[in-house]
Amino acid sequence: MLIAENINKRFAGIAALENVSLELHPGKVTAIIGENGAGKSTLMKILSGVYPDYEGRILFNDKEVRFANPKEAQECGITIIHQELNLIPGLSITENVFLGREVSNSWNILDQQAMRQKTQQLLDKLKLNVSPDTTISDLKVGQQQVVEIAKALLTDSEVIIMDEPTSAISDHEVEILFGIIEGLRKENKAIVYISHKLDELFRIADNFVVLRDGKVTECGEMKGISHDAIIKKMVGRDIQLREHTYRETERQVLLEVKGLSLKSTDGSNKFILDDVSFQLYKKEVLGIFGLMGAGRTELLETIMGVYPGLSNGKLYLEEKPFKAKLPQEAIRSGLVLVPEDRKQNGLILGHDVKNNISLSSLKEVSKSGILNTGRELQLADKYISALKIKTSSANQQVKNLSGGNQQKVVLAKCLATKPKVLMLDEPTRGIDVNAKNEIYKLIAELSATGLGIIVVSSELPEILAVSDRVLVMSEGKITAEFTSKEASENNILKAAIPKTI
Amino acid sequence: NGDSKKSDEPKKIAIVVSTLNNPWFVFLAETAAKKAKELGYESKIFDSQNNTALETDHFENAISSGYDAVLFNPTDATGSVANATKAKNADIPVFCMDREINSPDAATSQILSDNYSGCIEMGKYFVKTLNKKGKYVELLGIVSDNNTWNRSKGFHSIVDNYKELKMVAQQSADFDRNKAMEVMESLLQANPDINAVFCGNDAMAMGAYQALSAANKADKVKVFGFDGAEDAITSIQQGKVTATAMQFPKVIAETAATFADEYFKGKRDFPKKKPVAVELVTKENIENYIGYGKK
Amino acid sequence: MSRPYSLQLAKFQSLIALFILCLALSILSDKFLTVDNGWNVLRQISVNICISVGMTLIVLTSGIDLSVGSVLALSGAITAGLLKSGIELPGNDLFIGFTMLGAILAGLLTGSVLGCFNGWIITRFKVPPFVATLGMLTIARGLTMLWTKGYPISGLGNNFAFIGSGWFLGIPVLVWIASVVVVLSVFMSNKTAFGRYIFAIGGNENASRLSGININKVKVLVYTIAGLLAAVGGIMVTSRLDSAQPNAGMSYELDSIAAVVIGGTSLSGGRGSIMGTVLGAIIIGVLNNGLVLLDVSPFWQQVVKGFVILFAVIIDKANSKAE
Amino acid sequence: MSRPYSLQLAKFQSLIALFILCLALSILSDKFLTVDNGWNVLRQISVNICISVGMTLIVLTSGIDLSVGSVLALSGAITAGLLKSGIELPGNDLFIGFTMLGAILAGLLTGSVLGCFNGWIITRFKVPPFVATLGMLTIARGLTMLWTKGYPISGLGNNFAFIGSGWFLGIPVLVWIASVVVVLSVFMSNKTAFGRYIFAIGGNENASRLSGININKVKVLVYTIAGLLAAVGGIMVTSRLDSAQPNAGMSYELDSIAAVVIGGTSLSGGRGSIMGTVLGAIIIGVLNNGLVLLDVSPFWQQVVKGFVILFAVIIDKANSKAE
Ligand SMILES: Nc1ncnc2c1ncn2[C@@H]1O[C@H](COP(=O)(O)OP(=O)(O)OP(=O)(O)O)[C@@H](O)[C@H]1O
Ligand SMILES: Nc1ncnc2c1ncn2[C@@H]1O[C@H](COP(=O)(O)OP(=O)(O)OP(=O)(O)O)[C@@H](O)[C@H]1O
Ligand SMILES: [Mg+2]
Ligand SMILES: [Mg+2]
Repeated sequence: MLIAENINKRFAGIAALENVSLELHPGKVTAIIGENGAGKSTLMKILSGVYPDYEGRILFNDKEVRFANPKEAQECGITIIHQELNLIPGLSITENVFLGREVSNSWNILDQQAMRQKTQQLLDKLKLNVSPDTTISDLKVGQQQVVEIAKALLTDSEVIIMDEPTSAISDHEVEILFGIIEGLRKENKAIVYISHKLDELFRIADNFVVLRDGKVTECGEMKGISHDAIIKKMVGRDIQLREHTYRETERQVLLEVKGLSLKSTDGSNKFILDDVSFQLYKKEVLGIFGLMGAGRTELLETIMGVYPGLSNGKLYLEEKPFKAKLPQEAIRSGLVLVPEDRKQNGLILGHDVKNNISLSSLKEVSKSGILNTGRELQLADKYISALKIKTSSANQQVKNLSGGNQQKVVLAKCLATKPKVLMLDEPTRGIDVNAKNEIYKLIAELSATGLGIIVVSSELPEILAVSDRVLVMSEGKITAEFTSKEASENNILKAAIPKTI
Repeated sequence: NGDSKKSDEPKKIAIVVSTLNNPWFVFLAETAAKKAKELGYESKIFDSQNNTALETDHFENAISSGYDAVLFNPTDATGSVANATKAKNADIPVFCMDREINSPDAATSQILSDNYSGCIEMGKYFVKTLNKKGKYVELLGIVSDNNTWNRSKGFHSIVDNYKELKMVAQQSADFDRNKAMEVMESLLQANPDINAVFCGNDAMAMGAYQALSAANKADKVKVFGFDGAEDAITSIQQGKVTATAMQFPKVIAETAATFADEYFKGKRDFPKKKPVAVELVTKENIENYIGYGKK
Repeated sequence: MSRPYSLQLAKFQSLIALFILCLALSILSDKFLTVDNGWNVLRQISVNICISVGMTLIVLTSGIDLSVGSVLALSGAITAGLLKSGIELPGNDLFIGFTMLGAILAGLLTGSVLGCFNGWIITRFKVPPFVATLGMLTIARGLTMLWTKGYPISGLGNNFAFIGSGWFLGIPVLVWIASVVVVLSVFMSNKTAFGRYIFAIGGNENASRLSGININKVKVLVYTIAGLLAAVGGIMVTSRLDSAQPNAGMSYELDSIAAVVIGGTSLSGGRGSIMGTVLGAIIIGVLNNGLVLLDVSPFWQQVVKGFVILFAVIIDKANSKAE
Repeated sequence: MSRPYSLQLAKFQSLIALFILCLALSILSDKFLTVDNGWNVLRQISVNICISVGMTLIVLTSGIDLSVGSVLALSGAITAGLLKSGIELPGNDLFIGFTMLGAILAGLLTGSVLGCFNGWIITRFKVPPFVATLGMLTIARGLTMLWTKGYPISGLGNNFAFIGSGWFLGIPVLVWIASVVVVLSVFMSNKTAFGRYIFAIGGNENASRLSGININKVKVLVYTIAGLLAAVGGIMVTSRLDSAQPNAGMSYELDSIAAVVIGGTSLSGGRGSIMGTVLGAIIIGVLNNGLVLLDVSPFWQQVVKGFVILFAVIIDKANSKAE
């Protein structure tokens, strides 16, 4: 159906794609696999008309095509869900879904009713239970991703490209999406599916293409190939996936949370957090699992002092009461948060790696306010090598790094504050297996040095892989606690599903 | 019943002035207000900020809130006619101060300081002091202000008759002291050998003088201003500025207020135009003058 | 129903500020709450409303237009000049006279062309809107001076003056014009795809591009509309004064941006509404009118005005938090 | 070495625009490239440089300050007033005289307090900087009028005039002051934690907050510094004219924002440099000077100036693409 031949694409000197060829067939799901920065998104952007300047040719239904812009590709029948969320925060769901292809009557007046109905249908199909009039900025990241999917399903495209559609949604939504992909496959659509979650690929894909450093290293049928073989092709060598080993921690309380509650920011009397109490021990990795919207992000943010006016409850750090009114007070006391959305809350994308790493600990590298650039560089280099951050130099701008390395920069920034408690919110979102593995290793190493670590994740395997103890949250409450010995996918999920539906 | 109510309250006089961003007009407005108060009236100053549209707003507001007379310093000779007419139609007398409006009957009386003929006097004195020959530069006021051009035209109507008086540059400094200093600094680079500078107001004259004195040319270049502001009078005394043209804001404002008083008392036959002569102030007659008026 | 609720509410917050302001003024002055004064305020703000509507559209795309005041002046001057004396073609003795309609159209065309030029510079050369329109601010003012030679153009006839001072069906013509502009642009911004694109571009330009919106076309069009509306304002001012002033519209950009921001439109684009801007313009108009009615000295007026603007926005913010 | 390379280059692009401008001017006028004229230009831009440095810091945090001109006027007037006549305390006959140093410090304090007030309103009430400083623009101008009663305060004595017209080590005192301001603030922005925070906040405010930067404190400080620098400018202007003008500094905000933007600092914050702004101010200063040297008619001057500003930025953009 769609054939790409010998595609080359360069960005300011670096080759992002070299002689890449690819075939998509109707009724088949093709998985594109590769490390962060392998060139997956770049290839997809070429297919969907975002980058009109490339070498090579694309045949669509046996005709050569060259799209000048995304609109042409769309009109031709190629739809893409981009990796980055591409929604307009101030517009409603309906307005976003129909953006650029509004339905108007003969007077050029928008037919709001028709668009709203169609959107409602799509949302129903995707089981997203919100009004089509909801503003995007009022949605959680995961819900936004569902809207992106709805947007892609609006038109009857022959080729549908999904670039990491599941990076922000939980298993429940993934199931719904897979149901829909199943349906599309039956309608003989060609589907491209990109994900770092290999399990998903094994479930849904028919064919695969592996990219490494902009080149195709292998392609073929998904059937009959093993997990490890794929990883090897991606990375170019064997990697040792970390196995979880149960550790008995000495139960010395590091952080204690008592009766923490948080009022909703929208002024209503709803509670996002409701009487949350738990303890974190020294050297422990505490996993917190929950479905989308369970309140885990807010829990970590409240502890960090992001919502001083809305929260209630008591915190003790090493048995001393403590209350942070601002993140900087929390950081000074030894707490630090790696936020969920690194681009929004973690990094200053336009600044270089060094500036980002040292941002929270400039006091360390300055004397009476004046920076010691040498010491700052030392600090940055120390963490670049300790965390194996792949960057051309400490002066590289962070926005040019791959997702995994960006995540490591955030981690480096947090570690540079020499924290006692490290809180990680979805630390591996959008990160390839290899980088993920390295981050798991880091978590283990750090906890061994005496840190208490809280890991929030929506991925059950991840929680099971890293935690010594697991808390389960649902609707702002802690509903269960397991040691890693007791924990299993079954009992965790049971505790995570809200009772009130 | 409007009249019965008005009879026991003091009459109210609106003083609408083109701008308060220039001390000359501040003086005009404040003198008018002071005189009105002396005569037993309430008064309020409206600042049109050199904006004829804002002036229209002021007239509308003044009319609807029951003012009994307007002492008016218009922003524009023609643009302000509509405003004065509006007041006239509401039976409110308008007395123009300083600047004219081009209408025979919109204003009850106009007490005018004639910029054009003032500058003719200035031009004559200019020609005399320079002995009919030499190079000079001119600093214009705000180029969109018609007083800028009245002054410039009056001046040139005399000076341009002398072929050996050569204007080597004509630049605008927006009636502003700082801008005048900067422009003059630059002009001195291009024309180091000038003999005089004619400025559209005294603030610019002061700025020009400062640029000259910083360049050690104060004794070679004669500075001419216009207005009769305090700084300029002092400078003439000190021999820094050669001449300025005294307009008499105090006389103008007090006459206007007195006319309003007489109007309220029943007088109707006012002179349509009452010119207040502009007088040349030079080293010779400086002892008769203080800032904005006669001693 | 198409704007998000939060934006619908934003209007009511400015409404509270306006209400408090009106209440205070009507207690302080018995002249404030009269029919006559109401018409005064409406007539006085009608020009600012026209300009500010265009400014709102631009700000929604996360741009800004500093040139509105000069464009207003030039368009008004062109209309007045053509109306009064037509064009004499140099060289031969050809003379082209203009009817009122022709002169007005020429003025409107001037504004649109200048606006279009702004949009072209911004999209073609990626010049930040602030700089591009700052350049135009100076250029259009200079052209106005050249066209008028620094003198006002007056005496434009009763027909033309009707626009500025006439009444139609018991409502001033100026208010009619402003109302039509507001209704049309509210309609456009809420009910057409083009309006949707304006919000989208301001909200996330990159995402809009990926959605297939022709960003440059929309932007050029928006700046053209703003230029056109500035020209409408210019013709209104000129007719109201029966005279085109070379310095008309000076610092109108600040007034109109103030109306936009007080009306709740974010300067970073994507969020706001035309009705909010109208409210913002009314707040500023009422404030100017009220300060004049009260016996506040002109110097104190500025101080009070500054504080009231601050309070209006603070009240706005306080309410939006409570909601 | 701490700014990214692209920003370092950004400076050189403005340099090209400046170079072309100077080349053109020195061909057109043999008076342009002289030592005297060089000092003229430097003296003339020194005030704008002081203000624009403060503006750069604010713009880097993605704010804006419209009040610089009025703050400059008020600070200058306070210094002049105190120097000339001290303060008479009402009620009894107490009179406080001021030394020159005291008067200058009072002026600087005035500017800092007003700037701090800006920062407070912006951070405490989340008022957009545009509106907060628009309010201050009006308030400070009103206060200046009240303090001066609308009249200039002149005759401040030779000691004070030395600041504006004196020379020290062969360089005008004004230029010394501007240089010290530039050197200190370049140092501060590149070599101190505070400077780093300014860039960080403009780059990503959320991330900066979570990284433990006290956003509000940094912002208040930045606005205070900008106020202080506006006061420095005010004292420079006052001393240069030997007179505090009530309408000093009008529309300086546009000049200084223009310098900032021409200098390559992005209005959305996080990117830019003080040296770029200095270049921007020089471009504007050279342009003003050159147009007068060439005796371009005031009407055409505005048109030419507008086009040159556009070209300067377009050249800048074209070069930054080529790199
Ligand atoms: N706009 C750009 N300018 C310069 N380099 C770019 C640009 N976009 C991508 N690159 C580079 O091209 C390479 C391929 O990037 P791409 O986004 O396609 O990777 P990816 O395989 O999608 O990775 P991920 O799994 O992290 O999404 C990377 O080295 C990246 O740094
Ligand atoms: N800005 C907001 N306004 C109103 N409600 C909000 C807002 N942000 C979050 N919520 C609500 O707070 C609750 C908890 O959200 P939170 O982001 O903490 O969930 P989470 O468990 O971290 O989920 P995710 O996996 O998406 O990160 C949800 O019910 C959500 O709808
Ligand atoms: Mg990608
Ligand atoms: Mg979360």
